[in-house]
Amino acid sequence: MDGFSWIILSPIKQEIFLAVVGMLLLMVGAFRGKTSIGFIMTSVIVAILAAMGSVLLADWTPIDTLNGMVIVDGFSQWMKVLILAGIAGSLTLSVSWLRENDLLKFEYPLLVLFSGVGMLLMVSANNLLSLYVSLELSSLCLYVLAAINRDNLLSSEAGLKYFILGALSSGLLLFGISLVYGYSGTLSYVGISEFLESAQSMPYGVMVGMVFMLAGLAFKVSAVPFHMWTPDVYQGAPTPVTALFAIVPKVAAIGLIIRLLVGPFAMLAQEWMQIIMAVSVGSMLLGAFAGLVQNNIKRLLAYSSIANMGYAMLGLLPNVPEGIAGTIIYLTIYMVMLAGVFAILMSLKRDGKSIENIPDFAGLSKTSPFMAYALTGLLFSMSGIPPLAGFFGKFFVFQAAVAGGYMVVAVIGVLTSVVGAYYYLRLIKVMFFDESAGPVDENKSLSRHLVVVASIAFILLFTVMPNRLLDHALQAAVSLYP
Amino acid sequence: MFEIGLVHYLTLAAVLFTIGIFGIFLNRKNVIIILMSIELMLLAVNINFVAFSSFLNDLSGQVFTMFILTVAAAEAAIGLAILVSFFRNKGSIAVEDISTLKG
Amino acid sequence: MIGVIAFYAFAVVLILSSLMVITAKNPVHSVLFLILAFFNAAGLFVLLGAEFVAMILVIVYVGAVAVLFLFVVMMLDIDFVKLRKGAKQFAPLGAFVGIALLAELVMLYQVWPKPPALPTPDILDVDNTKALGNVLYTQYVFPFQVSGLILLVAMIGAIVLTLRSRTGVLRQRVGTQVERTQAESMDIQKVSVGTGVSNV
Amino acid sequence: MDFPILSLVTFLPLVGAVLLTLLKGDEASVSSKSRMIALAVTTVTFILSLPIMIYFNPATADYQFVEKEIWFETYGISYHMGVDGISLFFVMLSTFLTPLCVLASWKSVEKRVREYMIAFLLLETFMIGTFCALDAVLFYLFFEAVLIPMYIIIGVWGGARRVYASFKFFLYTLLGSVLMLVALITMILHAGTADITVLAGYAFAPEMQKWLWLAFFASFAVKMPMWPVHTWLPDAHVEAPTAGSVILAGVLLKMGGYGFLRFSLPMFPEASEYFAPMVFALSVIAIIYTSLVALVQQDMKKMIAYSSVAHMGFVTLGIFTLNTQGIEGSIFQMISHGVISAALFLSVGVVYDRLHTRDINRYGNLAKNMPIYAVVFVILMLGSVGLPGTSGFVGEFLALLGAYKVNTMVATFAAVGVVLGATYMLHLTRKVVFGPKVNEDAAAMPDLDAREKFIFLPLIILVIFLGVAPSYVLDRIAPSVENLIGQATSVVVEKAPEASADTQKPEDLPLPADAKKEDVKKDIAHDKKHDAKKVKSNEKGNK
Repeated sequence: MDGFSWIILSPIKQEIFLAVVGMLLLMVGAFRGKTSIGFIMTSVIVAILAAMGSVLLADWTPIDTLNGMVIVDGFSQWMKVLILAGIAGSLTLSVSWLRENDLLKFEYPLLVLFSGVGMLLMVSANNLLSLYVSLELSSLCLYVLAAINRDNLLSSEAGLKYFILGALSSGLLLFGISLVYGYSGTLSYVGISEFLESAQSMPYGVMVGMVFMLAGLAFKVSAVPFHMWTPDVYQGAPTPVTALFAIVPKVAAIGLIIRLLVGPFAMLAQEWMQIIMAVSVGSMLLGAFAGLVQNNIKRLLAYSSIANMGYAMLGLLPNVPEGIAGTIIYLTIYMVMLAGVFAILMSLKRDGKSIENIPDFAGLSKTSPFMAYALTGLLFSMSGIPPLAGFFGKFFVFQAAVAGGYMVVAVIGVLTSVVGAYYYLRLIKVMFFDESAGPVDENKSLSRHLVVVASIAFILLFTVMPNRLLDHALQAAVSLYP
Repeated sequence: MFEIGLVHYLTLAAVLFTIGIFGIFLNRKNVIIILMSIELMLLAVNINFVAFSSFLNDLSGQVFTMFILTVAAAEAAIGLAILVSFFRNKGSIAVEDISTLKG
Repeated sequence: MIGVIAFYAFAVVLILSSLMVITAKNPVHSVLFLILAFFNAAGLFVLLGAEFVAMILVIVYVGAVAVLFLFVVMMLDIDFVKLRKGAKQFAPLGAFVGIALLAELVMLYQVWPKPPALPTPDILDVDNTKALGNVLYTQYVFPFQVSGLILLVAMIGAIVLTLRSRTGVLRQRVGTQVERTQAESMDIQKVSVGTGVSNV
Repeated sequence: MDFPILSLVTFLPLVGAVLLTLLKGDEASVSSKSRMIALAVTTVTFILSLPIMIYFNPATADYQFVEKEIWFETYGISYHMGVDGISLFFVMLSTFLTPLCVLASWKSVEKRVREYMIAFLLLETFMIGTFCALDAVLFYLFFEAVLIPMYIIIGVWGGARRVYASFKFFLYTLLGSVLMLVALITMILHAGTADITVLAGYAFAPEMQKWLWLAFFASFAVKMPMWPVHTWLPDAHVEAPTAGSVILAGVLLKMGGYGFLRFSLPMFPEASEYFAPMVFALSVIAIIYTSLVALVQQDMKKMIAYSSVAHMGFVTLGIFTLNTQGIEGSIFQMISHGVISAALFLSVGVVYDRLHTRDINRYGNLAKNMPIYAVVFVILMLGSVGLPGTSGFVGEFLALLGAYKVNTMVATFAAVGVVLGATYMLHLTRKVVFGPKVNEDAAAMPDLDAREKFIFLPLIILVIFLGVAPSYVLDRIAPSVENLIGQATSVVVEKAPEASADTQKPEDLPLPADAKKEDVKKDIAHDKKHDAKKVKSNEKGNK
C-alpha cells in the first residue's frame, strides 16, 4: 500500500500502548513467575493511569481512522476515562483482597488490562466488525475472570453460566449483524446511516437485525430479559471481579449501545425507543422487586445493578444530547458509588472471612463506625435521596424520560426507586438498629480506605459544584450528534 | 424452485439458527450440548454472511465470517477450559437452572 | 441443475445432522454429527463461491474446535443419563419459540431489496483467496490485530484455568543441569587397590 | 441586604455537625461536649435568625434577603434563597424549636449522643433550607433530605417498634415525594426554569395542572398528613424520642402545608379550585374521624398525634378556601400548632422520663405533686382546644371563618371537630392532672426541674403572646397572602369572560386583579378584627 503513515494509529494510541504493555508484562510474568506479581500489578495500574492522562489531554475533535473502523470523539473520550478510572479503581481495590484470599496470579491484572483494551475499543467502534471483535475481546477476558477462583465451585459455576449466556448473546448479536449487513449492504456505521437515510420503503430487514443486536447487547448490560446471569455471577465470582463486573463493562456496553443507536440507527429512532423503553421498564421493575428478597449483599447489588441499568437507559429515550448527557452523568455517579460500596465490602471481614450476608452487617455502626457511616451515605445516595449525588443522577435521567414524553415510564421509574430504597434501607437498618453480630477484623488496606473516602467526597461534593462535570458530559453527548 | 436464490440460503440458515436455540432449551443441563448448539447458531450466522456476501458481490461478509471463525475457536477454547475447571470442582457438568432466584 | 441438486443435498444433510447434534443420546455422536454439519456447510460455501472460507471452516472447525469438543467429552467422565432428565419439559416451549422465530424470519426473507451498496471491486476479477488476502491485511488490519489479541487472551485464559503445577512430579530442569560446575558434579577420590569406593 | 444571612442561618448547623464529627476522646466526654456544642450552635443559629424577623419589611409581598447563584447552568437550576411573609415564621419556628429539642434530650438520650446531635443539626439545616428555598429543585433537595436524619432518629433512638415506624415514615414520605419529583421535572421542562418565583407566574395548561397538582398533593398530603395517608404519623410519633416527636409535630408537618401554599396554589390555581371540594371532604373527615380516634387512645403520644392530624385538617381546610381569612388562619394555625404540639410532646416527655410509660391510666392527680407541671399542661391543653386568648384560637377561628365563606356545610362539620377536640383534651387533662391518684410511683414524681422550666417558659409565653397579639404575625403574613391569593385567583377571574385566557401571558394578568384585591383586603381586614373582638367579648361574657 502506498504511503503507510503512523498518523493513522494516533487516535488509538492509548489502546495500542496498553496492549503492548500487557504483552510485555505477560512475558515478564511468564518468565519470572510468582515473584513478579507485585511489579506487574503496579505496572498495569501505572500504565492505565498514564493512558487515562493521555486520554484526558487528547484533542476531542471527532476523527475516524483505520478505514473508518474506529472513531474517536468527545463521547468516546469520556467513556474511556470512565472505563480506565473504573479499571484502575477495581485493580487498586483488588490487590490486598486477592492477596488475603490467596488468589493473586499475575494473569489477573493482565486479563483485566486486555479486557480494558477491548472495552476502550468498544466505545469507539465505528463498524460492525470492530464492534464485534472488541466486544469479544473484553467478554472473553471477563469469562475467565469470573472463573478465576478455579478451586471454588461457585466461582467456576459463575464463569460457566456467564460464558454460556454470553456466547448465546453473541450468537444473537451476530445474527442481527448479519441481517443488518445483508439488508443494508455494508458494515460501516456511516454506510448504514446513509442507507437508512436514502431508503425508499421501510427497511424491515435492518430493523429485525437491530432488534437481534439489541437483544444480544442487553445481555452485556444485564438488562431484562437477559439479566438471569447477573445474580449468580455476582455472587459466585471473587469480590474484586464482581466489583469489576459491576462497574466497568456496563459502562462500555452502554457506550457502545448509545453510539450504535444514535449513529447508524438514528433513522430507526421510533422503533428503538420502544425497545429501550420496554427494556428499561422491565429492568427497573425486576431489579426493584427481585432485590427485596435477597439476603446476600452481592446478589442484592446484582439486582440493584439491573435496576440501575434500567434507569441509565432512560436517558436514551428522548434521543437528544441532554438525555445522553443524563445517562453519562448517571453512569459516572453510579460507578463512583459502587466503587465505594465494593471497597467497603472488601474491607469487611469477620474472623478472616468476608461478610456477605445481610444479617452479618448487624450493629456495624458500633463495631466499625467509619465503614458503617460511609456505606450508609452511599446507600442513601444509591436510593436517590438528596442532597447526595445519586439523586442528581436519577434526576437527570427522569428529566430525559419526561422530556421524551415518556411520563408513565418516569412514574414507574420513581416508584421502583422507592421499592429499591426499601432494600437499601433494610441494610442501613441492620447496621444501625440491630444488635451487633460481633466485631469485625481491622481493615489494613490503605488503598481501600482511600477509595471509600474519595467516593464519599464525590457524592457530597457533586451537589456543591456539578457544573464542570455536567458541561463535559454535555459536550461529550453533543459530539454524537453531528 | 429450481433457481437457488438468496432466500434459500437464508431460510436454511434460519432453520439452523432455530435448531441451535431449540437445542439450548432441550439440553438445559448438559453444557457440552449447549456449547455445540451455540456453534450451530454461529454456523447459521456464517451461512447468512457468506450468502449475503455472494449475492451482494461484496467481500466484507466473508471477511466477517473469518473473524467469527477465529473468535469462535477462541471462545470454544475458553468455554471448554471453564467447563473442565467446573467439572473438577463439581464432578459433573450439570449446571443449576440459571433462572432460579436464590434467596 | 447440478448446483440445485447439490444445494438440496447439502441443505438436507446439514439440517438432519444438526438435529442429531441436539438430540443424540451420546455426546460423542453429537460431536461427530457436528463435524458432518460443518462439512456440509463448507460445501454450501463452495457453492456460493467462497472457497477460502469453506476451507477455513473445515480446517479450523473440524480440525480444531470439533476435536477439542471430542477431547473434552472423552476426558471428562460424565454420567450423561442423568443430564437428560427433565429435558423434555422444556421441549414444547423451545419448539414454540423456535417455530415462531423461524416463521418471522422466513416472512422477512421473502423480500430482499438489494441494497445499493458499493461492492468490493475485485471479488469477481481475482479468485476468492487472493481477493480476501488483498483486503484482510489492509482494509481489515484493525480487526485482524484485535483478533490476534483475542487468541492471546484465549491462550492465557485456558492456561490460567486449567494448568496445574502438580507436586510430586519429577521434572528435568535444563538450566540447573547446564549450570552445574565441575566441582559440583565430580569428586576425584583416590582409591587404594582392593578396597573400592565406600562413600558415594 | 447583601449579607447572606439566610445561607448563614441555614448552614450554620451543618458546620456544627461537621464540628461534632471531629470530636475525640472517650465516650462520656464526647457526649457532654456534643451536648454543649449542639446547644451552642443551635442557640447561635436562633439568635442569628432573629434579625431576619426584625428587619423583615412587613409592607411588601416580595421575597426578602434574597440570594441567587447559578447552580446547574444547563438545566436552569439555581441556588436561590429568600423569605416572604409565608415562610418567615416557619424559619423562625425551626430555629426556635431546635435548641429546645437539644435541651429536652439533655438527659433522656444517653447512647450515641454525638450521632444524635449530628442528626438534629442536619435536620435543622434541611428544615430551614426547605422554607428558604426559592428554587424548586433546591426545595426538593432539602425537603427530601429531611428523611435521612429523621429516619435515623426514629430508628436508632426510638421505642420498641422503631424499625417498623421508621420504615413506614420513610417509605410513605418518599413515595409521595417522588411523584412530586416527576411533576417538578415536567414543570421545569415546560417553563425552562426551576425558579419558584417564575413558576408561580407561569400559566400551565389546565389539563396539565390537574396532573401536576395531584402529584404535588401526593407528596404534601402525606407530609401534612391528611386522612387517609396519615397512618404513618401515629407510629412515628409513638416510637420517636421526645425531641423527634417535637420536631416532627412542630416543623416537619408544616412542610406539607407550606408546600401547598408555595406550589399548589400559585402554580396550579385552576386545579386548586377544581380539587378544593375534595380537599374539603378529606379535611372534614380528618378532623372528625381522627378526633374520634384520639378519644379512645390510651397512649398519650398517640392521642396527641391524632390530634395533630385533626389540627392539620383545619390547615388544609383553610388553605383551600382560597380566601384571606382561610389562608392566614391556616398559616397561623400551623405556627400555633407548631408551638403547642411541640410543647405537648415535651410535656409527655417529662412524665415519660420519670415513669417510662405513656399509658394514660398510669397517671393521675399530678396536680398535687407536680403543680407547676399541671399549670403548664393546662395552659397547653387550653391552647390546643382553641380557647380564646391562646394561639390555638386565632388559627382555628380564622380557618373556620374562611370556610364559612366558601361552604357553610363544611364549616359546620369542622366546628363539630373543635368540640370533639375539646372533649379528648379535657378528658386527657382530667385523667392525668386532676383525676384520682392511681399509682404510688406516679404520685411520687418530682416536679419540673430548672432545665424543664426553662424549656417550657418560652413556649408558654409564645402560646399566650400569639393568642393576645396575633396581629404581630398576621400583619407580616398579610401582604404575601394577598399576593398569593392574587396568583391563585387572578387566572380564574380573568378566565371567566373568555375561554382563551390560558393562552394569555401571565404578566398581563395581575393588574386588574391587584386593584380589585386591595379593596377586598381592606374590607376583610376590617371584618376580621371586628369579628375577633366580638367573639372574644362574647366568650368573656359567658364566663
